[in-house]
Amino acid sequence: MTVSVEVRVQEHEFDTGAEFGLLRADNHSDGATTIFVGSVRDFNSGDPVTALALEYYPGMTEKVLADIGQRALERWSLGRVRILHRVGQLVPGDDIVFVGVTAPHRQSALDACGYIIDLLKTEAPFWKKESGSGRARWVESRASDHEALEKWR
Amino acid sequence: MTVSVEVRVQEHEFDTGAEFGLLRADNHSDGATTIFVGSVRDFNSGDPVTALALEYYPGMTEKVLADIGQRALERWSLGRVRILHRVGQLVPGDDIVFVGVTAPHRQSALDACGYIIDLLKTEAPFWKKESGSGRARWVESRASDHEALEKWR
Amino acid sequence: MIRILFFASLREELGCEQLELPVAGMGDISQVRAALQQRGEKWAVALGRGNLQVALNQALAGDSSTVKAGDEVAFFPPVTGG
Amino acid sequence: MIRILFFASLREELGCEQLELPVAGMGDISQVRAALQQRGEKWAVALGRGNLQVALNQALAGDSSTVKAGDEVAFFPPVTGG
Repeated sequence: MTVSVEVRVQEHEFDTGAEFGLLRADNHSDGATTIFVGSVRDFNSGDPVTALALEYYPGMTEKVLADIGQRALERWSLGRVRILHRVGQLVPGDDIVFVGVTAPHRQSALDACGYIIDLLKTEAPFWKKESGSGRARWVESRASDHEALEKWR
Repeated sequence: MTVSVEVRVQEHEFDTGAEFGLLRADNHSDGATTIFVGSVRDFNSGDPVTALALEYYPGMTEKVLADIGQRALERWSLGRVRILHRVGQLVPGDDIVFVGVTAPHRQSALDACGYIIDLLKTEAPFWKKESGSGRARWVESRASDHEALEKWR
Repeated sequence: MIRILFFASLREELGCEQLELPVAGMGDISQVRAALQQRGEKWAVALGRGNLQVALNQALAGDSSTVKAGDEVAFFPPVTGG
Repeated sequence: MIRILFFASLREELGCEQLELPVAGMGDISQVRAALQQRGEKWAVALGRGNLQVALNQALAGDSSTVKAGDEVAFFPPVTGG
């Protein structure tokens, strides 16, 4: 099996079960699969959220995601990496991001999954605008997301 | 949403997409879902594997899994924890174990998922017998699985 | 009586899945183990292994755990699930 | 010409999604930024923010990155995906 990185940015929903199937199909050498899915919460920093608009930078966003996946492949012994991200109009409960990693061993799959989502949070050009309580506001970047990178230095 | 731990030991296959759906259903407070799936590899320690038989201790195994899930709930702020494990006859490519965790924040979900699978590997009474190259052998426990526990002390 | 269970490679090695022992003279797990080891060379060797684990009433236990009538004691090799 | 893009809150603040600037006098990103800031008070403030990020041809860049005709330069606030 050849190692691979697949990335996709899309408006429509993704199907986590189907994506899991693609990570596993004809893959008998990787004993470990790790998936992270991020979803829209109904509260953020104490404020109710009723809708979320996601903007991105077509072209650059896909390149950054592919680059993050590639850096994970160089750092751990992995099989397949899949990174999906939704853009456009979302509501609470909707899934925003999918990170899936397969590896021969579990620690690599777990670490690489955490690494990819940490890098995506700080490097990939996506911006969220939340609506709730009758007003819309751009989400501020979090210091904690930058601090999370410390463990990968 | 109330926190919960669900565990299941079963002979039949599980459906990762459906299990993901159960973790997410009516769960708008948890922004993060992490899944780990362990699968039967076609090689182990350099030897080909054509089949795997999984034995367990009915009663105790379920208690240990529930206890591991409960300890994860006490250690991190989590929503739902699901731990499934197959027993009986498996072949390469089959999924053996599913660990799913939801949490308000991603690091808790990722850490708890790794914690649960590390504890399951060393504490839950399951035993594997591999077949391949015309002979069957009980799988030996790995020192690396015990070393992996160090990070949770 | 105390109910004794054996799992995996230990079960195969002993050719025994479960048995019952009278509780008389059994104060703790170490005495249960010693009684089992009396059953012959095969039992003495298999139950003497240092890496063997013991559960009392479906919870991990040690040699000094106290046993009483109706208890379930299980011996098994290191676990290999996941 | 150099093509300039603005995203998210910066795009809204400027009321501008993209524009083109003649390359004359533009050696690096800092000069592109300075030229944009000349467009008025709103532009001076918005493009003067310390946390603004810049990409040159769809890769993160710094103030000293060299620009040339046909390049795409993007300014945007800190990212908040995932």
